[in-house]
Amino acid sequence: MSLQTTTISGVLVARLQGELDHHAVEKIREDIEQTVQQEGINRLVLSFANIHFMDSSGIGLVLGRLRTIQALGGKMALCEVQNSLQKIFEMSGILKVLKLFPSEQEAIEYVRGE
Amino acid sequence: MSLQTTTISGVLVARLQGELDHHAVEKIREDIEQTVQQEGINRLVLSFANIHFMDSSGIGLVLGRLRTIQALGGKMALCEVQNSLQKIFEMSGILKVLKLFPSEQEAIEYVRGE
Amino acid sequence: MTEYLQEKVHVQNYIRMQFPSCSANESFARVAVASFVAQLDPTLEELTELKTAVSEAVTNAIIHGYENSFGEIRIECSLYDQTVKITIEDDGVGIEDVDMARQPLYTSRPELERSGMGLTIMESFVDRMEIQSEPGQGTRVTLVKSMGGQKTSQRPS
Amino acid sequence: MTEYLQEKVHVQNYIRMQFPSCSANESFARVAVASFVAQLDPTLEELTELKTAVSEAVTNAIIHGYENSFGEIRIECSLYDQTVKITIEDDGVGIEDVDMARQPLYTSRPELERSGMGLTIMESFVDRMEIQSEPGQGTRVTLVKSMGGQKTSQRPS
Ligand SMILES: Nc1ncnc2c1ncn2[C@@H]1O[C@H](COP(=O)(O)OP(=O)(O)O)[C@@H](O)[C@H]1O
Ligand SMILES: Nc1ncnc2c1ncn2[C@@H]1O[C@H](COP(=O)(O)OP(=O)(O)O)[C@@H](O)[C@H]1O
Repeated sequence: MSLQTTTISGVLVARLQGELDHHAVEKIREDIEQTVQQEGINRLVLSFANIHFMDSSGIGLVLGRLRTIQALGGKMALCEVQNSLQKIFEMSGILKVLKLFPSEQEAIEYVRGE
Repeated sequence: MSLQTTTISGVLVARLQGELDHHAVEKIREDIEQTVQQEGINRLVLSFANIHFMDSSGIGLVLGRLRTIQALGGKMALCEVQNSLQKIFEMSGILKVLKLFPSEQEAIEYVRGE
Repeated sequence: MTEYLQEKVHVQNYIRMQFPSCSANESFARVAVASFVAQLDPTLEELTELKTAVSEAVTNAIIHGYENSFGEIRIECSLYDQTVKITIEDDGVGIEDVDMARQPLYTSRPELERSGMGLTIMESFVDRMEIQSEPGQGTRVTLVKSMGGQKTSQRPS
Repeated sequence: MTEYLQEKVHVQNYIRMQFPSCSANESFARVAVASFVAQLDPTLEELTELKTAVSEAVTNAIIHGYENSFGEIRIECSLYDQTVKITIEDDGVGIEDVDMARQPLYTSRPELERSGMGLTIMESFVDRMEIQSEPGQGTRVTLVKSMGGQKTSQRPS
Protein backbone atom coordinates (compact mmCIF):
# COMPACT_ATOMS: atom_id res chain seq x y z
CA MET A 1 0.00 0.00 0.00
CA SER A 2 1.24 3.46 -0.76
CA LEU A 3 -0.11 6.96 -1.01
CA GLN A 4 0.85 9.79 -3.30
CA THR A 5 -0.31 13.27 -2.35
CA THR A 6 -0.07 16.39 -4.45
CA THR A 7 -1.58 19.86 -4.18
CA ILE A 8 -3.31 21.16 -7.30
CA SER A 9 -4.60 24.76 -7.16
CA GLY A 10 -5.27 24.61 -3.43
CA VAL A 11 -6.77 21.14 -3.49
CA LEU A 12 -5.05 18.19 -1.81
CA VAL A 13 -5.26 15.24 -4.18
CA ALA A 14 -4.53 11.93 -2.42
CA ARG A 15 -4.00 9.06 -4.86
CA LEU A 16 -4.50 5.80 -3.02
CA GLN A 17 -2.72 2.67 -4.16
CA GLY A 18 -2.89 -1.03 -3.35
CA GLU A 19 -5.40 -2.85 -1.15
CA LEU A 20 -7.41 -0.66 1.19
CA ASP A 21 -7.73 -2.75 4.35
CA HIS A 22 -7.36 -1.96 8.06
CA HIS A 23 -3.57 -2.39 7.86
CA ALA A 24 -3.18 0.04 4.96
CA VAL A 25 -5.73 2.55 6.22
CA GLU A 26 -3.90 3.30 9.49
CA LYS A 27 -0.90 4.80 7.74
CA ILE A 28 -2.88 6.59 5.04
CA ARG A 29 -5.11 8.26 7.62
CA GLU A 30 -2.08 9.68 9.45
CA ASP A 31 -0.42 10.85 6.23
CA ILE A 32 -3.50 12.68 4.97
CA GLU A 33 -4.30 14.24 8.37
CA GLN A 34 -0.73 15.47 8.68
CA THR A 35 -0.63 16.96 5.20
CA VAL A 36 -4.01 18.66 5.65
CA GLN A 37 -2.77 20.21 8.90
CA GLN A 38 0.71 21.20 7.64
CA GLU A 39 -0.52 22.80 4.45
CA GLY A 40 -3.65 24.32 6.00
CA ILE A 41 -5.81 22.83 3.25
CA ASN A 42 -9.54 22.11 3.53
CA ARG A 43 -10.27 20.85 0.03
CA LEU A 44 -9.62 17.14 -0.56
CA VAL A 45 -9.95 14.72 -3.47
CA LEU A 46 -9.43 10.99 -2.85
CA SER A 47 -8.55 9.13 -6.05
CA PHE A 48 -9.42 5.42 -6.16
CA ALA A 49 -7.90 4.89 -9.63
CA ASN A 50 -5.42 2.34 -8.24
CA ILE A 51 -7.59 0.65 -5.62
CA HIS A 52 -8.90 -2.73 -6.73
CA PHE A 53 -9.66 -4.11 -3.26
CA MET A 54 -11.30 -2.37 -0.32
CA ASP A 55 -13.14 -3.55 2.79
CA SER A 56 -15.14 -1.58 5.39
CA SER A 57 -11.93 -0.04 6.75
CA GLY A 58 -11.89 1.99 3.54
CA ILE A 59 -15.38 3.26 4.32
CA GLY A 60 -14.12 4.37 7.73
CA LEU A 61 -11.18 6.15 6.08
CA VAL A 62 -13.42 8.06 3.67
CA LEU A 63 -16.00 9.06 6.29
CA GLY A 64 -13.25 10.00 8.76
CA ARG A 65 -11.64 12.36 6.23
CA LEU A 66 -15.06 13.83 5.41
CA ARG A 67 -15.45 14.63 9.11
CA THR A 68 -12.03 16.35 9.18
CA ILE A 69 -12.73 18.40 6.06
CA GLN A 70 -16.21 19.40 7.18
CA ALA A 71 -14.83 20.50 10.58
CA LEU A 72 -12.45 22.76 8.63
CA GLY A 73 -15.40 24.15 6.65
CA GLY A 74 -14.04 22.66 3.44
CA LYS A 75 -15.18 20.39 0.63
CA MET A 76 -14.30 16.85 -0.40
CA ALA A 77 -14.97 14.48 -3.32
CA LEU A 78 -13.98 11.06 -4.64
CA CYS A 79 -12.91 10.05 -8.13
CA GLU A 80 -12.20 7.06 -10.39
CA VAL A 81 -13.81 4.37 -8.26
CA GLN A 82 -13.35 0.96 -9.92
CA ASN A 83 -16.28 -1.33 -10.76
CA SER A 84 -15.09 -3.96 -8.28
CA LEU A 85 -15.73 -1.50 -5.41
CA GLN A 86 -19.23 -0.59 -6.61
CA LYS A 87 -21.10 -2.88 -4.20
CA ILE A 88 -19.18 -1.76 -1.12
CA PHE A 89 -19.71 1.90 -1.99
CA GLU A 90 -23.43 1.34 -2.47
CA MET A 91 -23.85 -0.54 0.82
CA SER A 92 -21.78 1.95 2.79
CA GLY A 93 -24.04 4.95 2.29
CA ILE A 94 -20.99 6.98 1.22
CA LEU A 95 -22.73 7.92 -2.01
CA LYS A 96 -25.44 9.72 -0.02
CA VAL A 97 -22.95 12.12 1.55
CA LEU A 98 -20.17 12.38 -1.02
CA LYS A 99 -19.95 13.04 -4.74
CA LEU A 100 -18.04 10.65 -6.94
CA PHE A 101 -16.50 11.78 -10.25
CA PRO A 102 -15.19 9.78 -13.20
CA SER A 103 -12.05 11.94 -13.48
CA GLU A 104 -9.68 13.64 -11.05
CA GLN A 105 -10.07 16.94 -12.95
CA GLU A 106 -13.85 17.01 -12.46
CA ALA A 107 -13.46 16.20 -8.76
CA ILE A 108 -10.91 19.01 -8.33
CA GLU A 109 -13.16 21.51 -10.09
CA TYR A 110 -16.08 20.47 -7.90
CA VAL A 111 -14.28 20.92 -4.57
CA ARG A 112 -12.91 24.28 -5.78
CA GLY A 113 -16.54 25.27 -6.20
CA GLU A 114 -16.32 25.74 -9.98
CA MET B 1 -3.24 -24.57 -15.95
CA SER B 2 -4.24 -25.26 -19.50
CA LEU B 3 -2.71 -26.56 -22.68
CA GLN B 4 -3.35 -25.63 -26.27
CA THR B 5 -2.10 -28.02 -28.94
CA THR B 6 -2.01 -27.41 -32.66
CA THR B 7 -0.36 -29.18 -35.58
CA ILE B 8 1.67 -26.97 -37.92
CA SER B 9 3.14 -28.68 -41.03
CA GLY B 10 3.50 -32.03 -39.29
CA VAL B 11 4.82 -30.58 -36.05
CA LEU B 12 2.83 -30.80 -32.81
CA VAL B 13 3.07 -27.42 -31.10
CA ALA B 14 2.04 -27.58 -27.42
CA ARG B 15 1.56 -24.14 -25.89
CA LEU B 16 1.76 -24.46 -22.11
CA GLN B 17 -0.09 -22.03 -19.91
CA GLY B 18 -0.17 -21.22 -16.18
CA GLU B 19 2.06 -22.59 -13.42
CA LEU B 20 3.99 -25.72 -14.30
CA ASP B 21 3.98 -27.73 -11.06
CA HIS B 22 3.37 -31.40 -10.27
CA HIS B 23 -0.42 -30.86 -10.25
CA ALA B 24 -0.47 -29.23 -13.69
CA VAL B 25 2.10 -31.55 -15.24
CA GLU B 26 0.08 -34.74 -14.71
CA LYS B 27 -2.69 -33.63 -17.04
CA ILE B 28 -0.42 -32.02 -19.62
CA ARG B 29 1.67 -35.17 -19.90
CA GLU B 30 -1.40 -37.28 -20.66
CA ASP B 31 -2.74 -34.77 -23.18
CA ILE B 32 0.51 -34.56 -25.13
CA GLU B 33 1.12 -38.32 -25.08
CA GLN B 34 -2.40 -38.96 -26.33
CA THR B 35 -2.16 -36.42 -29.15
CA VAL B 36 1.25 -37.72 -30.24
CA GLN B 37 -0.14 -41.25 -30.40
CA GLN B 38 -3.45 -40.35 -32.06
CA GLU B 39 -1.91 -38.19 -34.75
CA GLY B 40 1.15 -40.37 -35.25
CA ILE B 41 3.45 -37.38 -34.85
CA ASN B 42 7.11 -37.50 -33.84
CA ARG B 43 8.03 -33.83 -34.06
CA LEU B 44 7.25 -31.72 -31.00
CA VAL B 45 7.67 -28.08 -29.98
CA LEU B 46 6.92 -27.04 -26.39
CA SER B 47 6.19 -23.33 -26.09
CA PHE B 48 6.88 -21.70 -22.70
CA ALA B 49 5.61 -18.26 -23.78
CA ASN B 50 2.91 -18.34 -21.08
CA ILE B 51 4.78 -20.10 -18.29
CA HIS B 52 5.97 -17.74 -15.57
CA PHE B 53 6.40 -20.34 -12.84
CA MET B 54 7.90 -23.81 -13.07
CA ASP B 55 9.45 -26.23 -10.59
CA SER B 56 11.32 -29.51 -11.13
CA SER B 57 8.10 -31.24 -12.21
CA GLY B 58 8.41 -29.15 -15.38
CA ILE B 59 11.91 -30.59 -15.94
CA GLY B 60 10.43 -34.07 -15.63
CA LEU B 61 7.74 -33.19 -18.16
CA VAL B 62 10.25 -31.92 -20.72
CA LEU B 63 12.68 -34.84 -20.32
CA GLY B 64 9.80 -37.34 -20.38
CA ARG B 65 8.51 -35.95 -23.69
CA LEU B 66 12.05 -35.98 -25.10
CA ARG B 67 12.21 -39.69 -24.26
CA THR B 68 8.88 -40.31 -26.05
CA ILE B 69 9.90 -38.37 -29.15
CA GLN B 70 13.35 -39.99 -29.32
CA ALA B 71 11.74 -43.47 -29.03
CA LEU B 72 9.65 -42.52 -32.07
CA GLY B 73 12.78 -41.46 -33.92
CA GLY B 74 11.61 -37.84 -34.01
CA LYS B 75 12.87 -34.41 -33.02
CA MET B 76 11.88 -31.96 -30.31
CA ALA B 77 12.64 -28.34 -29.30
CA LEU B 78 11.58 -25.67 -26.82
CA CYS B 79 10.74 -22.03 -27.45
CA GLU B 80 10.07 -18.69 -25.73
CA VAL B 81 11.35 -19.57 -22.28
CA GLN B 82 10.85 -16.61 -19.91
CA ASN B 83 13.71 -15.04 -17.97
CA SER B 84 12.21 -16.12 -14.65
CA LEU B 85 12.76 -19.78 -15.64
CA GLN B 86 16.37 -19.24 -16.69
CA LYS B 87 17.95 -20.56 -13.46
CA ILE B 88 15.84 -23.74 -13.36
CA PHE B 89 16.62 -24.50 -16.99
CA GLU B 90 20.33 -24.01 -16.39
CA MET B 91 20.41 -26.22 -13.29
CA SER B 92 18.34 -28.97 -14.89
CA GLY B 93 20.76 -29.87 -17.65
CA ILE B 94 17.91 -29.60 -20.17
CA LEU B 95 19.95 -27.15 -22.22
CA LYS B 96 22.57 -29.83 -22.81
CA VAL B 97 20.10 -32.16 -24.54
CA LEU B 98 17.53 -29.81 -26.06
CA LYS B 99 17.63 -26.71 -28.22
CA LEU B 100 15.79 -23.60 -27.11
CA PHE B 101 14.58 -21.02 -29.63
CA PRO B 102 13.40 -17.44 -29.13
CA SER B 103 10.39 -17.94 -31.44
CA GLU B 104 7.93 -20.74 -32.18
CA GLN B 105 8.65 -20.42 -35.91
CA GLU B 106 12.37 -21.08 -35.48
CA ALA B 107 11.65 -24.09 -33.24
CA ILE B 108 9.22 -25.52 -35.82
CA GLU B 109 11.73 -25.09 -38.62
CA TYR B 110 14.42 -26.78 -36.54
CA VAL B 111 12.37 -29.90 -35.71
CA ARG B 112 11.28 -30.16 -39.36
CA GLY B 113 14.99 -30.35 -40.14
CA GLU B 114 15.07 -27.15 -42.18
CA MET C 1 -26.53 -25.57 2.97
CA THR C 2 -27.84 -26.35 6.47
CA GLU C 3 -26.25 -29.79 6.35
CA TYR C 4 -23.00 -28.15 5.44
CA LEU C 5 -23.10 -25.93 8.52
CA GLN C 6 -23.76 -29.02 10.63
CA GLU C 7 -20.75 -30.81 9.11
CA LYS C 8 -22.82 -33.75 7.96
CA VAL C 9 -21.27 -33.74 4.52
CA HIS C 10 -18.01 -35.28 3.37
CA VAL C 11 -15.37 -32.63 2.89
CA GLN C 12 -13.16 -32.94 -0.20
CA ASN C 13 -10.30 -30.65 0.69
CA TYR C 14 -9.45 -28.29 3.54
CA ILE C 15 -6.83 -25.98 5.00
CA ARG C 16 -6.23 -24.87 8.58
CA MET C 17 -4.21 -21.78 9.36
CA GLN C 18 -3.22 -19.91 12.48
CA PHE C 19 -1.33 -16.67 12.91
CA PRO C 20 -0.97 -13.83 15.39
CA SER C 21 -3.28 -10.82 15.41
CA CYS C 22 -1.05 -8.43 13.42
CA SER C 23 -2.78 -6.24 10.88
CA ALA C 24 -0.07 -7.22 8.37
CA ASN C 25 -1.69 -10.68 8.31
CA GLU C 26 -5.04 -9.41 7.01
CA SER C 27 -3.84 -9.52 3.43
CA PHE C 28 -2.13 -12.89 3.97
CA ALA C 29 -5.41 -14.38 5.22
CA ARG C 30 -7.56 -13.25 2.31
CA VAL C 31 -4.96 -14.12 -0.34
CA ALA C 32 -4.43 -17.59 1.17
CA VAL C 33 -8.16 -18.30 1.24
CA ALA C 34 -8.60 -17.00 -2.31
CA SER C 35 -5.73 -19.13 -3.57
CA PHE C 36 -7.20 -22.24 -1.91
CA VAL C 37 -10.70 -21.56 -3.24
CA ALA C 38 -9.34 -21.05 -6.78
CA GLN C 39 -9.81 -24.82 -7.29
CA LEU C 40 -13.58 -24.20 -7.47
CA ASP C 41 -12.96 -22.03 -10.54
CA PRO C 42 -14.85 -19.02 -9.10
CA THR C 43 -15.65 -15.83 -10.97
CA LEU C 44 -13.57 -12.76 -10.21
CA GLU C 45 -16.58 -11.23 -8.46
CA GLU C 46 -17.16 -14.26 -6.22
CA LEU C 47 -13.50 -14.27 -5.29
CA THR C 48 -13.49 -10.56 -4.43
CA GLU C 49 -16.61 -10.99 -2.29
CA LEU C 50 -15.05 -13.87 -0.38
CA LYS C 51 -11.77 -12.01 0.11
CA THR C 52 -13.67 -9.00 1.43
CA ALA C 53 -15.65 -11.13 3.91
CA VAL C 54 -12.48 -12.85 5.18
CA SER C 55 -10.71 -9.50 5.47
CA GLU C 56 -13.60 -8.13 7.59
CA ALA C 57 -13.63 -11.15 9.91
CA VAL C 58 -9.86 -11.13 10.47
CA THR C 59 -9.89 -7.37 11.06
CA ASN C 60 -12.67 -7.80 13.63
CA ALA C 61 -10.68 -10.47 15.46
CA ILE C 62 -7.66 -8.13 15.60
CA ILE C 63 -9.43 -4.89 16.54
CA HIS C 64 -12.40 -6.08 18.59
CA GLY C 65 -11.55 -9.63 19.67
CA TYR C 66 -7.99 -8.95 20.80
CA GLU C 67 -8.37 -5.15 21.10
CA ASN C 68 -5.13 -4.65 19.15
CA SER C 69 -3.06 -6.70 21.59
CA PHE C 70 -1.51 -10.12 20.95
CA GLY C 71 -3.66 -13.17 20.31
CA GLU C 72 -3.97 -16.02 17.84
CA ILE C 73 -6.45 -16.24 14.97
CA ARG C 74 -7.47 -19.58 13.45
CA ILE C 75 -9.01 -20.06 10.04
CA GLU C 76 -10.43 -23.28 8.68
CA CYS C 77 -11.56 -23.54 5.11
CA SER C 78 -13.22 -26.60 3.59
CA LEU C 79 -14.61 -27.45 0.18
CA TYR C 80 -17.55 -29.58 -0.75
CA ASP C 81 -18.61 -29.69 -4.39
CA GLN C 82 -18.94 -26.03 -5.39
CA THR C 83 -19.31 -24.75 -1.83
CA VAL C 84 -16.73 -23.35 0.56
CA LYS C 85 -17.17 -23.12 4.31
CA ILE C 86 -14.83 -20.85 6.26
CA THR C 87 -14.56 -20.39 10.01
CA ILE C 88 -12.58 -17.53 11.52
CA GLU C 89 -11.96 -17.93 15.25
CA ASP C 90 -10.42 -15.85 18.01
CA ASP C 91 -10.04 -16.34 21.78
CA GLY C 92 -10.71 -12.67 22.44
CA VAL C 93 -13.26 -10.68 24.43
CA GLY C 94 -16.32 -12.08 22.63
CA ILE C 95 -19.57 -10.29 21.77
CA GLU C 96 -22.20 -9.54 24.47
CA ASP C 97 -25.09 -8.98 22.09
CA VAL C 98 -24.65 -10.61 18.69
CA ASP C 99 -27.95 -9.27 17.34
CA MET C 100 -26.92 -5.71 18.11
CA ALA C 101 -23.44 -6.30 16.62
CA ARG C 102 -25.06 -7.44 13.36
CA GLN C 103 -27.02 -4.18 12.95
CA PRO C 104 -25.73 -2.08 10.05
CA LEU C 105 -23.69 0.92 11.29
CA TYR C 106 -23.34 -0.45 14.83
CA THR C 107 -19.77 -0.26 16.06
CA SER C 108 -18.31 -0.36 19.56
CA ARG C 109 -15.19 1.48 18.37
CA PRO C 110 -16.23 4.68 16.51
CA GLU C 111 -13.06 6.38 17.83
CA LEU C 112 -11.02 3.98 15.64
CA GLU C 113 -13.01 5.15 12.60
CA ARG C 114 -14.83 1.84 12.32
CA SER C 115 -17.88 2.16 10.11
CA GLY C 116 -19.99 -0.58 11.69
CA MET C 117 -20.51 -2.09 8.23
CA GLY C 118 -18.18 -5.09 8.53
CA LEU C 119 -20.70 -7.77 9.54
CA THR C 120 -23.32 -6.32 7.17
CA ILE C 121 -20.90 -6.55 4.23
CA MET C 122 -19.83 -10.07 5.21
CA GLU C 123 -23.42 -11.23 5.41
CA SER C 124 -24.30 -9.81 2.00
CA PHE C 125 -21.17 -11.22 0.31
CA VAL C 126 -21.74 -14.86 1.34
CA ASP C 127 -24.73 -17.19 1.17
CA ARG C 128 -24.81 -17.76 4.90
CA MET C 129 -23.14 -16.33 8.00
CA GLU C 130 -23.23 -17.60 11.56
CA ILE C 131 -21.70 -16.00 14.63
CA GLN C 132 -21.01 -17.97 17.80
CA SER C 133 -19.58 -15.90 20.63
CA GLU C 134 -19.06 -16.23 24.36
CA PRO C 135 -18.08 -13.07 26.26
CA GLY C 136 -14.59 -13.55 27.70
CA GLN C 137 -14.03 -16.69 25.60
CA GLY C 138 -13.92 -15.62 21.99
CA THR C 139 -15.80 -15.51 18.71
CA ARG C 140 -16.24 -17.89 15.83
CA VAL C 141 -17.67 -16.68 12.53
CA THR C 142 -18.78 -19.22 9.93
CA LEU C 143 -19.18 -18.23 6.29
CA VAL C 144 -20.67 -20.47 3.58
CA LYS C 145 -20.59 -19.56 -0.10
CA SER C 146 -21.25 -21.43 -3.33
CA MET C 147 -18.82 -20.55 -6.10
CA GLY C 148 -17.97 -21.22 -9.71
CA GLY C 149 -21.53 -22.15 -10.55
CA GLN C 150 -21.98 -20.16 -13.73
CA LYS C 151 -19.15 -21.34 -15.91
CA THR C 152 -19.64 -18.65 -18.53
CA SER C 153 -18.88 -15.51 -16.51
CA GLN C 154 -15.54 -13.75 -16.25
CA ARG C 155 -12.77 -15.62 -14.42
CA PRO C 156 -9.60 -14.37 -12.75
CA SER C 157 -6.57 -14.86 -14.97
CA MET D 1 21.68 -17.85 10.49
CA THR D 2 22.70 -20.73 12.76
CA GLU D 3 20.98 -19.08 15.71
CA TYR D 4 17.87 -18.80 13.59
CA LEU D 5 17.82 -22.53 12.89
CA GLN D 6 18.21 -23.18 16.60
CA GLU D 7 15.23 -20.91 17.39
CA LYS D 8 17.25 -18.73 19.73
CA VAL D 9 15.93 -15.55 18.15
CA HIS D 10 12.70 -13.73 18.83
CA VAL D 11 10.22 -14.27 16.01
CA GLN D 12 8.24 -11.24 14.85
CA ASN D 13 5.43 -12.88 12.94
CA TYR D 14 4.50 -16.40 11.92
CA ILE D 15 1.87 -18.56 10.24
CA ARG D 16 1.06 -22.23 10.65
CA MET D 17 -0.85 -24.13 8.01
CA GLN D 18 -1.98 -27.70 7.54
CA PHE D 19 -3.73 -29.36 4.64
CA PRO D 20 -4.14 -32.79 3.05
CA SER D 21 -1.69 -34.16 0.50
CA CYS D 22 -3.65 -33.24 -2.66
CA SER D 23 -1.63 -31.95 -5.58
CA ALA D 24 -4.19 -29.12 -5.93
CA ASN D 25 -2.74 -27.69 -2.69
CA GLU D 26 0.75 -27.22 -4.13
CA SER D 27 -0.18 -23.86 -5.59
CA PHE D 28 -2.09 -22.86 -2.43
CA ALA D 29 1.02 -23.52 -0.32
CA ARG D 30 3.43 -21.47 -2.40
CA VAL D 31 1.00 -18.55 -2.89
CA ALA D 32 0.18 -18.46 0.84
CA VAL D 33 3.86 -18.41 1.79
CA ALA D 34 4.62 -15.75 -0.82
CA SER D 35 1.77 -13.58 0.38
CA PHE D 36 2.96 -13.87 4.00
CA VAL D 37 6.57 -13.11 3.10
CA ALA D 38 5.51 -10.04 1.08
CA GLN D 39 5.85 -8.04 4.33
CA LEU D 40 9.64 -8.31 3.95
CA ASP D 41 9.36 -6.42 0.67
CA PRO D 42 11.26 -9.06 -1.32
CA THR D 43 12.38 -8.75 -4.92
CA LEU D 44 10.38 -10.62 -7.54
CA GLU D 45 13.33 -12.98 -8.00
CA GLU D 46 13.60 -13.78 -4.29
CA LEU D 47 9.87 -14.44 -4.16
CA THR D 48 9.97 -16.78 -7.17
CA GLU D 49 12.91 -18.68 -5.67
CA LEU D 50 11.06 -19.13 -2.38
CA LYS D 51 7.84 -20.20 -4.11
CA THR D 52 9.80 -22.74 -6.14
CA ALA D 53 11.48 -24.19 -3.04
CA VAL D 54 8.13 -24.48 -1.20
CA SER D 55 6.53 -26.07 -4.24
CA GLU D 56 9.30 -28.69 -4.39
CA ALA D 57 9.01 -29.52 -0.69
CA VAL D 58 5.21 -29.87 -0.77
CA THR D 59 5.38 -31.97 -3.93
CA ASN D 60 7.95 -34.26 -2.27
CA ALA D 61 5.70 -34.71 0.77
CA ILE D 62 2.80 -35.67 -1.53
CA ILE D 63 4.65 -37.97 -3.94
CA HIS D 64 7.40 -39.46 -1.80
CA GLY D 65 6.28 -38.91 1.81
CA TYR D 66 2.69 -40.06 1.38
CA GLU D 67 3.23 -41.94 -1.90
CA ASN D 68 0.18 -40.23 -3.42
CA SER D 69 -2.18 -41.48 -0.69
CA PHE D 70 -3.84 -39.39 2.01
CA GLY D 71 -1.81 -37.62 4.68
CA GLU D 72 -1.46 -34.21 6.26
CA ILE D 73 1.22 -31.65 5.47
CA ARG D 74 2.19 -28.92 7.96
CA ILE D 75 3.96 -25.69 7.11
CA GLU D 76 5.31 -23.18 9.57
CA CYS D 77 6.70 -19.90 8.41
CA SER D 78 8.33 -17.32 10.68
CA LEU D 79 9.92 -13.94 10.14
CA TYR D 80 12.81 -12.33 11.91
CA ASP D 81 14.16 -9.04 10.58
CA GLN D 82 14.74 -9.69 6.87
CA THR D 83 14.87 -13.47 7.21
CA VAL D 84 12.19 -16.09 6.75
CA LYS D 85 12.36 -19.62 8.13
CA ILE D 86 10.00 -22.22 6.70
CA THR D 87 9.48 -25.80 7.81
CA ILE D 88 7.53 -28.26 5.68
CA GLU D 89 6.60 -31.45 7.54
CA ASP D 90 4.96 -34.74 6.68
CA ASP D 91 4.29 -37.94 8.65
CA GLY D 92 5.09 -40.10 5.65
CA VAL D 93 7.56 -42.87 4.86
CA GLY D 94 10.69 -40.79 5.61
CA ILE D 95 14.08 -40.92 3.89
CA GLU D 96 16.53 -43.80 4.53
CA ASP D 97 19.62 -42.02 3.26
CA VAL D 98 19.37 -38.23 3.29
CA ASP D 99 22.83 -37.72 1.76
CA MET D 100 21.88 -39.86 -1.22
CA ALA D 101 18.52 -38.09 -1.57
CA ARG D 102 20.32 -34.73 -1.75
CA GLN D 103 22.46 -35.83 -4.73
CA PRO D 104 21.51 -34.01 -7.94
CA LEU D 105 19.54 -36.30 -10.31
CA TYR D 106 18.87 -38.91 -7.61
CA THR D 107 15.21 -39.95 -7.55
CA SER D 108 13.51 -43.01 -6.12
CA ARG D 109 10.58 -42.55 -8.54
CA PRO D 110 11.91 -42.26 -12.12
CA GLU D 111 8.74 -44.03 -13.35
CA LEU D 112 6.76 -40.94 -12.25
CA GLU D 113 9.03 -38.77 -14.43
CA ARG D 114 10.68 -37.20 -11.39
CA SER D 115 13.91 -35.49 -12.37
CA GLY D 116 15.74 -35.86 -9.07
CA MET D 117 16.45 -32.11 -9.08
CA GLY D 118 13.96 -31.01 -6.40
CA LEU D 119 16.27 -30.95 -3.37
CA THR D 120 19.11 -29.51 -5.47
CA ILE D 121 16.91 -26.64 -6.66
CA MET D 122 15.60 -26.00 -3.14
CA GLU D 123 19.10 -25.87 -1.75
CA SER D 124 20.30 -23.42 -4.39
CA PHE D 125 17.25 -21.14 -4.02
CA VAL D 126 17.55 -20.57 -0.26
CA ASP D 127 20.44 -19.60 2.03
CA ARG D 128 20.21 -22.74 4.09
CA MET D 129 18.37 -26.06 3.94
CA GLU D 130 18.14 -28.78 6.58
CA ILE D 131 16.45 -32.16 6.28
CA GLN D 132 15.43 -34.19 9.32
CA SER D 133 13.89 -37.53 8.50
CA GLU D 134 13.08 -40.75 10.32
CA PRO D 135 12.12 -43.75 8.16
CA GLY D 136 8.52 -44.69 8.92
CA GLN D 137 7.97 -41.45 10.87
CA GLY D 138 8.16 -38.62 8.37
CA THR D 139 10.29 -35.78 7.07
CA ARG D 140 10.83 -32.19 8.08
CA VAL D 141 12.57 -29.78 5.71
CA THR D 142 13.75 -26.41 7.04
CA LEU D 143 14.47 -23.55 4.66
CA VAL D 144 16.03 -20.23 5.68
CA LYS D 145 16.29 -17.28 3.32
CA SER D 146 17.08 -13.59 3.73
CA MET D 147 14.93 -11.34 1.58
CA GLY D 148 14.33 -7.74 0.63
CA GLY D 149 17.91 -6.79 1.38
CA GLN D 150 18.69 -4.76 -1.72
CA LYS D 151 15.96 -2.14 -1.71
CA THR D 152 16.78 -0.91 -5.22
CA SER D 153 16.03 -4.00 -7.28
CA GLN D 154 12.78 -4.81 -9.05
CA ARG D 155 9.76 -5.56 -6.81
CA PRO D 156 6.55 -7.41 -7.48
CA SER D 157 3.65 -5.04 -8.14
N1 LIG E 1 -14.33 -10.99 16.64
C1 LIG E 1 -15.01 -10.09 17.41
N2 LIG E 1 -14.76 -10.01 18.74
C2 LIG E 1 -15.42 -9.14 19.51
N3 LIG E 1 -16.35 -8.27 19.05
C3 LIG E 1 -16.63 -8.30 17.73
C4 LIG E 1 -16.00 -9.19 16.85
N4 LIG E 1 -16.50 -9.00 15.60
C5 LIG E 1 -17.41 -8.02 15.71
N5 LIG E 1 -17.51 -7.58 16.99
C6 LIG E 1 -18.40 -6.53 17.50
O1 LIG E 1 -19.39 -6.27 16.52
C7 LIG E 1 -19.38 -4.89 16.15
C8 LIG E 1 -19.79 -4.70 14.73
O2 LIG E 1 -18.81 -5.28 13.87
P1 LIG E 1 -18.68 -4.76 12.36
O3 LIG E 1 -20.03 -4.78 11.76
O4 LIG E 1 -17.64 -5.57 11.70
O5 LIG E 1 -18.27 -3.23 12.49
P2 LIG E 1 -16.89 -2.53 12.89
O6 LIG E 1 -15.75 -3.51 12.77
O7 LIG E 1 -16.77 -1.41 11.92
O8 LIG E 1 -17.06 -2.07 14.32
C9 LIG E 1 -17.99 -4.43 16.49
O9 LIG E 1 -17.93 -3.02 16.67
C10 LIG E 1 -17.69 -5.21 17.76
O10 LIG E 1 -18.27 -4.60 18.88
N1 LIG F 1 9.20 -35.71 1.98
C1 LIG F 1 9.85 -36.81 1.54
N2 LIG F 1 9.51 -38.03 2.01
C2 LIG F 1 10.16 -39.15 1.57
N3 LIG F 1 11.16 -39.13 0.67
C3 LIG F 1 11.56 -37.94 0.17
C4 LIG F 1 10.92 -36.73 0.58
N4 LIG F 1 11.52 -35.71 -0.08
C5 LIG F 1 12.46 -36.26 -0.85
N5 LIG F 1 12.50 -37.61 -0.71
C6 LIG F 1 13.44 -38.57 -1.38
O1 LIG F 1 14.50 -37.83 -1.94
C7 LIG F 1 14.59 -38.08 -3.35
C8 LIG F 1 15.10 -36.86 -4.09
O2 LIG F 1 14.15 -35.81 -4.00
P1 LIG F 1 14.18 -34.66 -5.11
O3 LIG F 1 15.56 -34.14 -5.24
O4 LIG F 1 13.15 -33.65 -4.71
O5 LIG F 1 13.82 -35.38 -6.46
P2 LIG F 1 12.47 -35.98 -7.04
O6 LIG F 1 11.30 -35.40 -6.28
O7 LIG F 1 12.48 -35.57 -8.46
O8 LIG F 1 12.55 -37.46 -6.85
C9 LIG F 1 13.20 -38.49 -3.75
O9 LIG F 1 13.18 -39.25 -4.94
C10 LIG F 1 12.76 -39.30 -2.52
O10 LIG F 1 13.28 -40.60 -2.57
